[in-house]
Amino acid sequence: MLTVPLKILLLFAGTLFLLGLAGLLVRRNIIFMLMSIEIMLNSAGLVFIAAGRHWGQPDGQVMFIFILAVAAVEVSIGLALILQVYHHYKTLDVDAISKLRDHN
Amino acid sequence: MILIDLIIVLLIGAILAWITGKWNSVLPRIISLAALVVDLFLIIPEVVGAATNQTKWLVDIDLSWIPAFGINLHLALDGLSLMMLLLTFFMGIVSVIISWKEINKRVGFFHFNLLMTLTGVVGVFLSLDLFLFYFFWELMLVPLYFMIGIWGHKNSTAVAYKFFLYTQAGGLLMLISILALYFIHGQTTGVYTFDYLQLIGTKMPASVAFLLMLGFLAAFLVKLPMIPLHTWLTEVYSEAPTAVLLSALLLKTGAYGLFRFVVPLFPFAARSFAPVGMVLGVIAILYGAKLAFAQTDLKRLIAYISVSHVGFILLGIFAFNEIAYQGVVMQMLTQGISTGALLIMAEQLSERLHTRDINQMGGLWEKVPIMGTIGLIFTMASLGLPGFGNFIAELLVLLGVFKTNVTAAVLASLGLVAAAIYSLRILQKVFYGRKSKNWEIHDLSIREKLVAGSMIIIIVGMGLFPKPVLNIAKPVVLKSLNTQNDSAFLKSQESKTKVMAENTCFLKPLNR
Amino acid sequence: MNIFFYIAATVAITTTILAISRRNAIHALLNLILSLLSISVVLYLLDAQFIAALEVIIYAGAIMVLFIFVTMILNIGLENKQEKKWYNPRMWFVAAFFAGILFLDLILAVKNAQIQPVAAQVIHSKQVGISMFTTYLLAVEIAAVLLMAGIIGAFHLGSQEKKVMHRFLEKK
Amino acid sequence: MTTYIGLIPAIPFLGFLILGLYGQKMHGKIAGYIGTGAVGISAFLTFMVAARYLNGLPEIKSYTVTLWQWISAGNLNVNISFSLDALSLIFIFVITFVGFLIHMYSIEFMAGDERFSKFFAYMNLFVGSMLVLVLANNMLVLYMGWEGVGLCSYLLIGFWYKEPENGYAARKAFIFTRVGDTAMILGIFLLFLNFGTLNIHQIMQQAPEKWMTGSAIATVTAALLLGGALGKSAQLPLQSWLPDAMAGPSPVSALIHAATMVTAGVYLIARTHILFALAPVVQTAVAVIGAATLLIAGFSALAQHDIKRILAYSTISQIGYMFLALGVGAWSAAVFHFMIHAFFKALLFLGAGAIILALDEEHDIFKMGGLRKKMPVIFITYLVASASLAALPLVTAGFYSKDQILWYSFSSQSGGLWLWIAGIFGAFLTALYSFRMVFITFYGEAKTEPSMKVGKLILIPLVVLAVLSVLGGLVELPQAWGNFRPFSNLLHNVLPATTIHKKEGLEVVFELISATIVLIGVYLAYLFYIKKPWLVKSYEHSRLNEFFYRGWDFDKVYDVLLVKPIVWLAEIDEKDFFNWFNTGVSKVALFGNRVLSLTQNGKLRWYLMSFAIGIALILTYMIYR
Repeated sequence: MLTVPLKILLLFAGTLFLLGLAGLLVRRNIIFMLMSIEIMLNSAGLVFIAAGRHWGQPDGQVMFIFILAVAAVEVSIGLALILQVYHHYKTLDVDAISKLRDHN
Repeated sequence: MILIDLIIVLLIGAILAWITGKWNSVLPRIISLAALVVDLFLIIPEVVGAATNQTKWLVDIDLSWIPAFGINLHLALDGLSLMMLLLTFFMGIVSVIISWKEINKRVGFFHFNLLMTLTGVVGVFLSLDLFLFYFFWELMLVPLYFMIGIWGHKNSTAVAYKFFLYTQAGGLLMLISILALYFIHGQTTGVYTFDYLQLIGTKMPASVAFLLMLGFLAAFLVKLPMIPLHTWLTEVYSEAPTAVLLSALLLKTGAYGLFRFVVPLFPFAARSFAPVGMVLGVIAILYGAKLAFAQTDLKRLIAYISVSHVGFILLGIFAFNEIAYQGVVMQMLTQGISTGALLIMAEQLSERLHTRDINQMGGLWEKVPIMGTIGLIFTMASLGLPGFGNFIAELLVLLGVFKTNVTAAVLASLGLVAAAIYSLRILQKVFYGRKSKNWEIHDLSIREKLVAGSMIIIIVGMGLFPKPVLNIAKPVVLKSLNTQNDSAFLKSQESKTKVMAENTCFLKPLNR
Repeated sequence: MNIFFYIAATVAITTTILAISRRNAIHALLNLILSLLSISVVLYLLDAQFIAALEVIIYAGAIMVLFIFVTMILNIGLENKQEKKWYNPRMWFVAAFFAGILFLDLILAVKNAQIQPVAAQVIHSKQVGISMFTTYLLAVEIAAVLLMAGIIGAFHLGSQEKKVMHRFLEKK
Repeated sequence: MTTYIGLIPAIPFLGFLILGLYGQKMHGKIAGYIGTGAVGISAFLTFMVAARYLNGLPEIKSYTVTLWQWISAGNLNVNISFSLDALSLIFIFVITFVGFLIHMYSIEFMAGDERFSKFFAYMNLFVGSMLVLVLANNMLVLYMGWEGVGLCSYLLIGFWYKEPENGYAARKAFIFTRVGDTAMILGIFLLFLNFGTLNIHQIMQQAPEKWMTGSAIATVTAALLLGGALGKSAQLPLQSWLPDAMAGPSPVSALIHAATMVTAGVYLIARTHILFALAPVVQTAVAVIGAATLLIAGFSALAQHDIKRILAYSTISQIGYMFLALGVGAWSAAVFHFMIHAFFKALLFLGAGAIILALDEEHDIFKMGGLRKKMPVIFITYLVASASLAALPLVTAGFYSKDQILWYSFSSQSGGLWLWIAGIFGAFLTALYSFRMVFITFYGEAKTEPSMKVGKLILIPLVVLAVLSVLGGLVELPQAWGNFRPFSNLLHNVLPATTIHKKEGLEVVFELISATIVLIGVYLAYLFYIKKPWLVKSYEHSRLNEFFYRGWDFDKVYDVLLVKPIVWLAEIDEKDFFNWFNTGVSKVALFGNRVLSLTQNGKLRWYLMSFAIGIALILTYMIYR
């Protein structure tokens, strides 16, 4: 039986999340950014599990499954987009794809 | 029904002008001229009545329109609105005539807008229902916006925006005040109505009355325009086409509103505002004069002259006595004509010379003596020379103000000196001196002479025989002063605290 | 038991750091897979065996394989010059700064949080399944629709036979 | 009778209308004849009215005619109405009669000018307005005439508008007088507020009852009216416009800036003399201003080169005498001097105009010289007028009028030795400068040849005025010479007699003193400007003389004190600083737009960064709250 306090678990998940965030901020390659997002999603799921276990409720695990579904969809769409972007711009540099800019 | 006819004639004329403008460019001009002339003749019989009837409204129509909200089609004519209508139709005819050859682009639509603006103006001068009043008040704006924007000079789109934003902002503040007044009246008496006559004497705490009055003032002072809200006027004058002397008419709606609505509806608030109003008036007179002196653009110069003259209206309205009010009425009429005439002259000059810069003019008297004479006459009128209507107006205003506030009157009379300085500068720079260039320009055509001549006759006539005007205005003036006395009576009857207690309950939603 | 957790946690954090800092995409992905696997160990230790299995199968299995496929399709697996150019160490300071602030916030928040010591309970997957198909039925349906949308979207975007660009990506 | 009174100003107005509307189409000198004729009819009517008026005396002292009700607002009721009494009779006589002569002169003087008909239109308008001014029985109607003459003065000074300087001179004149007029209208307001009427007669009746002598309100009102008078009559400190006003044609200078309009101030003070009597401080100020002005202008006249500017300063100086007389309560003496001055000064201007015309626009007296033989008639008339101006004893009208003033300035109740000394010194200066002008212009060697001979229409008015300049004084002899004083007897119907508190026998002594001083002045002029010009060579070029030449630098003072600041004010804020508000609002909005759209740069990581920043901020805030 694991007796690690919930606080440690939360810190662990938070650390992972922040690492994902840092990766998102640092990398310019879209694939790496997508990976960082996966890390963040995963850490969020971890918190759900820990909390669910703490309270003895199944909802945490249910939520993890939903997160899993969302992550799967996100990755599949994201990667498809990356393919298209790469074909179109011949680059994966996210800063080069700045069509969202306001033209003034 | 004559009052409704007046509006309908203009509306039909407007629509006809637009339709016929599609295949003929002369018909719209004739149609709008005819509509205005018909209106003028419709209204003339009332003048006789105005001279004899001294108490009631000359014509009063009160039809139900949207009874659920207490909105009526309430139009009424008294001496003041009668004179304003005469001025409106006269200036309307003048602007049709002077734009006869000058406007060649989309003639039909131009005359549609012109007549629609006039419809709004006429409605404003006639309506006694605040909702209806607001409706017409806004109706004036849109066609004028098009007129400035489409037929103006190179910068006119921006100017049209500016004009619209200024007046619209003021109008919306007024709408808030109208609605607040409506609800306050409804909650105190249980009668929800927009009717002016019923709303007069609505009981409310002084602070609320003051706030509501500020809302009305915002609309009217922007229209007047009062410093510091005057900057739209200078640009409209300099960029818009000649027919914009319609906007000179619009200034009168501001003054009319002050006279008709602010003073009777909020007698005490207006009195407590009087010192500020007077200071603003004096500032307008002197600051307008100073800027007029500094301008090199002829039309901007005239705009500032008009700002300076409007100061007299403001000053007179807050003097609260009969002489000053007579002066205000007089000033509304004469200023409309003299400023209008100067604007026409400026437009004719700039059309001939292709410049409005007075530093480039000079020595024009030799080339256009008739225009010079007319310019001379109207600059003299605008500097308040006795014998012209403006003198009577300024004299009465100053005298009335002198009774209540000597300092303001003395400072305002400095405006007379200033008027001499800036007016003579026009003559000096434009007509006197050496020719700066060998201008190839022609003097006034018969059409233009006709317009100028009729304006001279009117302004001199009002200077020498102002009595009919003063007589017609007298009952109105006394009425608006009496309203104050009545409510003074009311105020003394009811203890102030009681009114306060009654009113605080419905104020809560407002305070939130 | 706790020791396993600390080992797994250390491995997870280390490999995650490596995953986000590698220039080579394949190395990074392999590190990420390691990270996910160690997280699944943690999950297992948390008595969520079913979830741990899902983590391994879907995350470390399916999703990461998808990543590797794409990386290989685009042929950016090997370390390239571009990545070096993009890889701006200065950004690390900025990111570390904000992440640090957030981490401090996190520590403080966790420290100040008052968690009632409830005896940890084991939740069986049966309970999870019941909960999913009773309480969260609607959410499951929505998730299904989302997956469907993902499939169609991926199909649509990923189909390269047509020369037609998606209208959002077309050059003006 | 009353019909005629209305017609007197109406006919010149009619002339103005006809000339103004149809003048352009008239050929030759028709416009001139119409204009002259209109004033002539007025003059004729004036004689008729005068005869009737004198006949009606002493029973009826004034006639009133009301034409129509002008303004009625509140308790302000103003009628366009005229009233005729002795004072206005004398004024309308001078205006119409001298005006008629000047019109006649102008037909020839202005011949060939392209705006011939305009000239006569303006002149007629002027005559009409001036008549309204002096006939008005109401302060507002008076003000209307007052401004009307100001307008005509403006138009006629700037008549030759092609030279910008003329326009500026006209503008200066208008603005200077307008400053005074504004003070005056405030005075009129005060009168109305205190008496509830603007009828002059009623005000004058009520004033002594309502106001104490020397009370503040009386002082303020009188001072404000005095302001108007100072501006119109070119007295200190508003005098500097008159020399520049000489830019107008000579007949204009003769009619407006010598004979009539500039004496409107004298008329106003005489008309409201009761108010001034109620305000002794102001009345003393009138005397002091008059004395100071006559000296200042006398020195300046002595320094001028331009013949018309000499006359202009001389006019200022002579009106100073009139003010001196008014200030010491010698009302009729002031009016007497006004009449005589109108004769000889109009003559001087007309003569100067004729010389200038003959010499092709030559204004500098030092370039004239020796004209005595070439223009004998002009010389004689000019000499007569100058003698009258210098008040040459016994033979000239100026002697009688000026000596009366000098005597009263010493002997009347509010007079004094200092005022007399100023006056007598002024008389000396007058003699000196007027004969300096005569000697330099008509004696010595000829420097410019006359290019033309002047015609009859110019000469007749000169001769008539010369006769009047000599004989005009006989209507009023000094008191010591027997009691032949029809002029003051006439005026005493309106104006009170001057009270004298000195021995009457002294008058002869004072006359002898002043006669001697005038003769010394003439002799000195002869000595300095014909015999021994080198005596004054160094003075002529001295700094002091230059200072006098510039009119005591009043223009410079006004320039620095008023014109420069106003122009500066106008220039710094030409664009209207309230526009800053507008442009400010739009600029702030545009700036905000630009800054915010900088953040939307399309860089995904930048957006993410801002998320992170936001989250960090919010969390930190929530934790440390």
